[in-house]
Amino acid sequence: MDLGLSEIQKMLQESSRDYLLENCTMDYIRAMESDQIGISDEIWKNMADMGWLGLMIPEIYGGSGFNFDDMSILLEEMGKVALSGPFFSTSVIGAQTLLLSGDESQKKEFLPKIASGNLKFSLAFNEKTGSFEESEVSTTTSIKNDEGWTLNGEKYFVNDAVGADYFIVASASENNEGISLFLVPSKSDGIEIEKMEAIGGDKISKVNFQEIKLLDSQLLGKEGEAWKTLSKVFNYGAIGKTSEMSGAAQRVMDMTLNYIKDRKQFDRPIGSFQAVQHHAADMAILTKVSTQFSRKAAWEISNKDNSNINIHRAKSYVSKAFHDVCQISHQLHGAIGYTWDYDLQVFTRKMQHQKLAYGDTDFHQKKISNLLNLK
Amino acid sequence: MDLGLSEIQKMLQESSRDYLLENCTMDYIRAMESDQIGISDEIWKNMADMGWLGLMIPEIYGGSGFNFDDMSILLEEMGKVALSGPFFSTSVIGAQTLLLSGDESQKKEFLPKIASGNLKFSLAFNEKTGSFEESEVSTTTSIKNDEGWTLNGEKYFVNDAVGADYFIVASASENNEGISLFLVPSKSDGIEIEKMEAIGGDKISKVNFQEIKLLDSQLLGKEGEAWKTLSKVFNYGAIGKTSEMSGAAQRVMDMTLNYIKDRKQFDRPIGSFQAVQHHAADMAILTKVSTQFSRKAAWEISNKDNSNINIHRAKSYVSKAFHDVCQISHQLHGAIGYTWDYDLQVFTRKMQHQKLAYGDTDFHQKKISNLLNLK
Amino acid sequence: MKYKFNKEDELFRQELRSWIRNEIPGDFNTWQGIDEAGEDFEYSLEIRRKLAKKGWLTMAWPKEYGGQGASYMKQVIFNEEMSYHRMPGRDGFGAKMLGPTLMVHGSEEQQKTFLPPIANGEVQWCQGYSEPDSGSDLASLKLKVVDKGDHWLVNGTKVWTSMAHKASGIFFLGRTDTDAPKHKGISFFLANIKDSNIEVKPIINMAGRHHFNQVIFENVKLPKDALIGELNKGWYIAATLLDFERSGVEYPATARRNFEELVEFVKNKKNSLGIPLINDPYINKTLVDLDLEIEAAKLVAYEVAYLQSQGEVPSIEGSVAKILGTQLAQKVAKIGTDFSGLFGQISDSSAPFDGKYLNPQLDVTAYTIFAGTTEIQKNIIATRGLGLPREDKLKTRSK
Amino acid sequence: MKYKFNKEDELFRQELRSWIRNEIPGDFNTWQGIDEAGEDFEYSLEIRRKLAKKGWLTMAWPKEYGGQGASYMKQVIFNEEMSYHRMPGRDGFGAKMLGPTLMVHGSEEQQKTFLPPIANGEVQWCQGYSEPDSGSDLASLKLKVVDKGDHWLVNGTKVWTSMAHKASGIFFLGRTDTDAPKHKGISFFLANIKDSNIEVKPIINMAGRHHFNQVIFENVKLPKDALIGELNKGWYIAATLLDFERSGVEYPATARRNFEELVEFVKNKKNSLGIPLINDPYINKTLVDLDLEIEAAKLVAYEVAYLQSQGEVPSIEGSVAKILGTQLAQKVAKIGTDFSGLFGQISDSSAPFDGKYLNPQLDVTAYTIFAGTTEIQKNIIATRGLGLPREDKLKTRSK
Repeated sequence: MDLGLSEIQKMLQESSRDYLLENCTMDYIRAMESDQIGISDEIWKNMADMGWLGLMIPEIYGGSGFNFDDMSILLEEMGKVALSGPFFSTSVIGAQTLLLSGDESQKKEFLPKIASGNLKFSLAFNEKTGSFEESEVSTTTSIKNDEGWTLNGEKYFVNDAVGADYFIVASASENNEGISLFLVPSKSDGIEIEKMEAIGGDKISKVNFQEIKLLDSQLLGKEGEAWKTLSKVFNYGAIGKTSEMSGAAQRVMDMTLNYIKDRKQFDRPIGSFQAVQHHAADMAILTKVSTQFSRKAAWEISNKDNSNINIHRAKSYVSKAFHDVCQISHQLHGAIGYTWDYDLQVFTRKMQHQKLAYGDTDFHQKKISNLLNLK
Repeated sequence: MDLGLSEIQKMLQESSRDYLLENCTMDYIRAMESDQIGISDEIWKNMADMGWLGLMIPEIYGGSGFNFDDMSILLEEMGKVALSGPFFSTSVIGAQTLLLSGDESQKKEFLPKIASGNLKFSLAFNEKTGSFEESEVSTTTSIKNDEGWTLNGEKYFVNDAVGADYFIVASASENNEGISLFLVPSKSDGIEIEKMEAIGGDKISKVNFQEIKLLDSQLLGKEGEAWKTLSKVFNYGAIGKTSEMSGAAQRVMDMTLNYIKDRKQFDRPIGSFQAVQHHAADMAILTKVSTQFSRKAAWEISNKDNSNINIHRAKSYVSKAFHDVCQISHQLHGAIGYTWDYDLQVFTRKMQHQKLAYGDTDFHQKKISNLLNLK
Repeated sequence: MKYKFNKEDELFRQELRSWIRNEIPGDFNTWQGIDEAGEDFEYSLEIRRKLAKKGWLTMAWPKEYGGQGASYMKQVIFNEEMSYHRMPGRDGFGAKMLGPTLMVHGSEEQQKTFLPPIANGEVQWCQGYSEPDSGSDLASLKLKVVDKGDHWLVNGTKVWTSMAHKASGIFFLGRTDTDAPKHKGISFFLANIKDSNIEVKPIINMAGRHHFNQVIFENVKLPKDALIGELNKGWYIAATLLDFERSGVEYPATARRNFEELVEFVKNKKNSLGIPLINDPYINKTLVDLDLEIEAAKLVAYEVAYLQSQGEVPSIEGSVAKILGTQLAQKVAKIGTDFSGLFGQISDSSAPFDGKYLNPQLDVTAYTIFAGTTEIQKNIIATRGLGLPREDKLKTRSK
Repeated sequence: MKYKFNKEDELFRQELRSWIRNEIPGDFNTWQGIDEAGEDFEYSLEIRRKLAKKGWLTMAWPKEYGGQGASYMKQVIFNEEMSYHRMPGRDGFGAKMLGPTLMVHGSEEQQKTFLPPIANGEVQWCQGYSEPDSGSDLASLKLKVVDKGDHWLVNGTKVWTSMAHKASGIFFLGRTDTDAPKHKGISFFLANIKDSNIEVKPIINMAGRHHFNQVIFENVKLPKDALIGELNKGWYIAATLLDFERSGVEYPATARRNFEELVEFVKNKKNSLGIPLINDPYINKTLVDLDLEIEAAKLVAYEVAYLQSQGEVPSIEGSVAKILGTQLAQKVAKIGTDFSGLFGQISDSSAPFDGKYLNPQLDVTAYTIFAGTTEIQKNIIATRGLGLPREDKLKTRSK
């Protein structure tokens, strides 16, 4: 049992913290909320240079060869500065999807370009219902023909579509048993992207695929067998968001502690009032447990198996806990925390995406119920 | 809209408060916990003399002719002194069952004797599952024969069986459609009473009815139609317990306020600590709302209809609220409240019966869901 | 005991309800209300003038001031129906706060000047109480008002002033004696907010909306009759506004309408397996819990009004109603968002309810903060209501 | 980062588990544990002696005192398995508290006298800290110990002394300097509780059980070497017991066992319509929530032990573990009772689980009170852990 960070994790934590605090200031984060892509070219290039974009990509494909528990440390730091944008779509979701289901030539072609910052990916899975079950993919179809395939369908909740070079599109297979994944260049004719207004400034779109012609080489994995891959990718996604939230909770707590030590009412710091202290203690408990849940899940997904109960425990607990942390923080900040100019609310808005992405508390609780065989 | 008490209710409240505080002291209540019947002859006689036993019985049957909302005021006061025992079984449940389903001769025979304190009743409805649905009555049967009926079955959770002169027994009708009620003298051969250990000293028994011979005149209401009566009686029972709990919550709160004003730690009354004050405020909120819920339901069952959503709202809310009030009170009392010699715990133990009797929070929430047509 | 409105009140409810349903532009079932602090302000003033014509705007005012001396229970009905129907036009600052204050503390001249425009629904007032360093501890306010002989000179900053950007006048508390104990050096004033030395700076909230403002007074000169009531009695003037029903019935009434809408939604909306959400037992239980909280808040709101109608000053009930009502509003907003699934982050019209629970979820964050935080309300319940010792009044202290 | 015990620890867990399952009288699946403070005390001592023989009772003691210097993580495993299996025999007062105290503060003579019987599992100690007027404010304790030259004279009353009715010795805090600041006039003593001037009066709790006692000292004479460590340093001696793992892992381990039992129950028990309770979605969700709370408490308990293993003093983690663990115990008891339906008031064997969740529901009421209430723990988290200002250290105060 070693709940501490490895030397290499500590280095990653410190260097990423330094970089992010200096470069991803709240001004930058706010500016990116109205940016189409959500990241500046310079920072994207830096992320490539620092090895972050290919953090989990094996060295033979030009990556840094780290594990997901290392990634979780980086994501905690990103959560602390409220960084969103295409990093997650490309270097967590995209890279893992390719690693899990790409053939050797696909991996050789795409993974080095992810690591070097030359390609961005976006997964188009959800449809109008917005669930993370296989049944979600029902109206998007890929029909086999002589030259390859024809793809049709409308996708919702596509993260980081604008700026992506490739979509990874989940479609119902011809025979309707199982779903398939295709690599679709974003420049293809017949693709239309429409923005969905996300409260946290996250880049979320509706993407319409009309009569897209695909070659066999664009099929990722075997026909009809994509769910095996996707269910694993969603687990990475869930834990990734959990790591972001546990980092963000830490930041929100620090912000709150500073505020209540500083703010005076009735001639004393409000942090000296017992009711305020007990709220702060509740925040500390939620934050402490969140970190442990998220790190344990990250470790297990890296070192044990992709599909285990602790992933669902982590996402369900932390989604709720971080929501509660934000609520308590607002209550302790009073009116100021609720103004646009104050940084706290940026975290609160982005939390709404983080807690929903890759399954909310309710979704993961139902998984727990199944895994505990509560039936 | 008049949320105050009527003059007559105020008189009933004051006189019953005076009587109960003087006669049903905590010493008496504790003594009654180990008494078989749970009430002294003297107090039973006084209750008759004061008109309480026949409070809801019309004057033509020798009662006081009050309404159920008046009864609820008396029950609040009984709740305040943690009085349990056969009053509820006889004068709420027994009297209402007879009023709702007895024929004229049965009413004439039994109701005056309830009012005068000469007869005690006990309803034997539950079986081993312990639900308050019609389906609960499944193993107790009444078979028609030439001379009348033969009753067989084992009843659980029979309140105040010992000391009762009559059981009102719910049995599955011969043809198994619907259930029937019978008046069974407790002296009949074939009745066996076995005590169930109730945590609050409430008198709860298993009662076995073996080959009990009954005459047609012992049938209460029509064969197979008892559920209509019982579902109404259970509503009275639910609100009655709600009234007791809302009175008891008031008492527990007062007890707690006295304690935290008096008890000093760190050289100050613990009631001056903000965390303690906020717990006390939470208690006050729960108690305030409980009183409103229970009185409104009592008024509506008296003045509108027997079966309406506010009955279920009241029982589900107050069962949970009073539980919470007891928990908060224990937390504020510290160790002392948890000792046998301290009065608080008497209320906590009896609460466990009150919140379960005639349906717990879950049961009544499901009724609310149905009545709101949430399906 | 009678848990039922009397016939006359019920008739009033029916009349009001028909009038509202007639006034609502378009279909009641799809009517979502308007943003009175935003572009729809003029429309809300229009309704306000209609309410004035019906006599409802100031129905609680005494007859000698042109009101109807309406009972507290009738006011409850008015607020309940208006809230339930998402109807704009009420006038919290003018008709409910400033008007009654002037009746008690204003000079005849002040009454003549300021009451009729309020009664006619012609003006918008706003309230300058909080300051950047004076929130929960309002009595520490610093905005300085100096007697310059023939005028008052005002310097300082008010904050969280809602409607200031729409208002023509502001009533505010200023410090007129810096040496007196803090509650005893405060006076109550009126000012024309369009004064060139008053700057109204918008505060945008986390939902991106403009409800609040900073109001900066820089060498503002006010005539001597801008003072209401006695000098240095402002704290008590502001604190004793009890002429109107303030039960907080708006919260449960609004919540009940939202509840009905949420139920409709989950009956019609299906999950990915084609099963209506209402059959999801967690959702079902969430709604039942919500129903109970709505009723709880309503019962206490009625009790507040009932106590007022009996000439009693509600002790803990007002604070209880505020706590329950504001928590309820937050809960409704959260449930609406939760029920929206992945759309719970989308604020455009592709989301259920046009995303309308999402921004409120951000808006209502402030409910448990403004007008006395939940914590302050609990302090009040504990000390004023339950008689527990006030911490700052303790004599002996530990080492 | 490694969220897994090492091989050696896992082997120890296997060995311990087999031993326990072998020791349990009858079937593990139906074994409900015993009341160590009651009639089964002798049986628990028997197990304790066996644990001593296996070397496990004092495995955390340093080797020079006959222990194994076992790691904190190994101790976690020990406590986890013992709790999960409802196994009696551990010795909180002797092996875990007094022993390590004597090793640091006792004289050689005291160590020689008192350590071996503890190590051999032969004695029961109890702890005299709380007094009737000194609960959360323990440092205000008043039991008076006067130096009479050749002996100490003790007068006063201790309360909530668990196991005093079974113990042979008591270690306690007494006031030896009434003039010093309250923390600085306290000393640490041992006494033979069978002393004829010590009266042990049972305190029966609301579940009708006898765990606690009042211990009344009336002119008790103690030899001079009853003092442990320096005079007037007792507060610090009592406060610095950190030699043993105190992660609170017992709570989640016990809860996990109960969880499994509850799941079995609701799978088999049917409602009146013949449907197993597990299919009731409220019950299902209750269990999932409980699972999360158990894991949360376990994660923090592991973290406490891990920090100790790194030579760090856990800051907030100890308090967090205590808060989560005790709330968990209360929740489990309540759920067990709730699942029992109408039997949730019946304590005889006709009730599910033989009514065993019902009395614990009363017993565990005290968990969030004893050894630092939840409120005190939150104060500690806020002030020591998060650095918020202590109220009693504030310099400026409002008027």
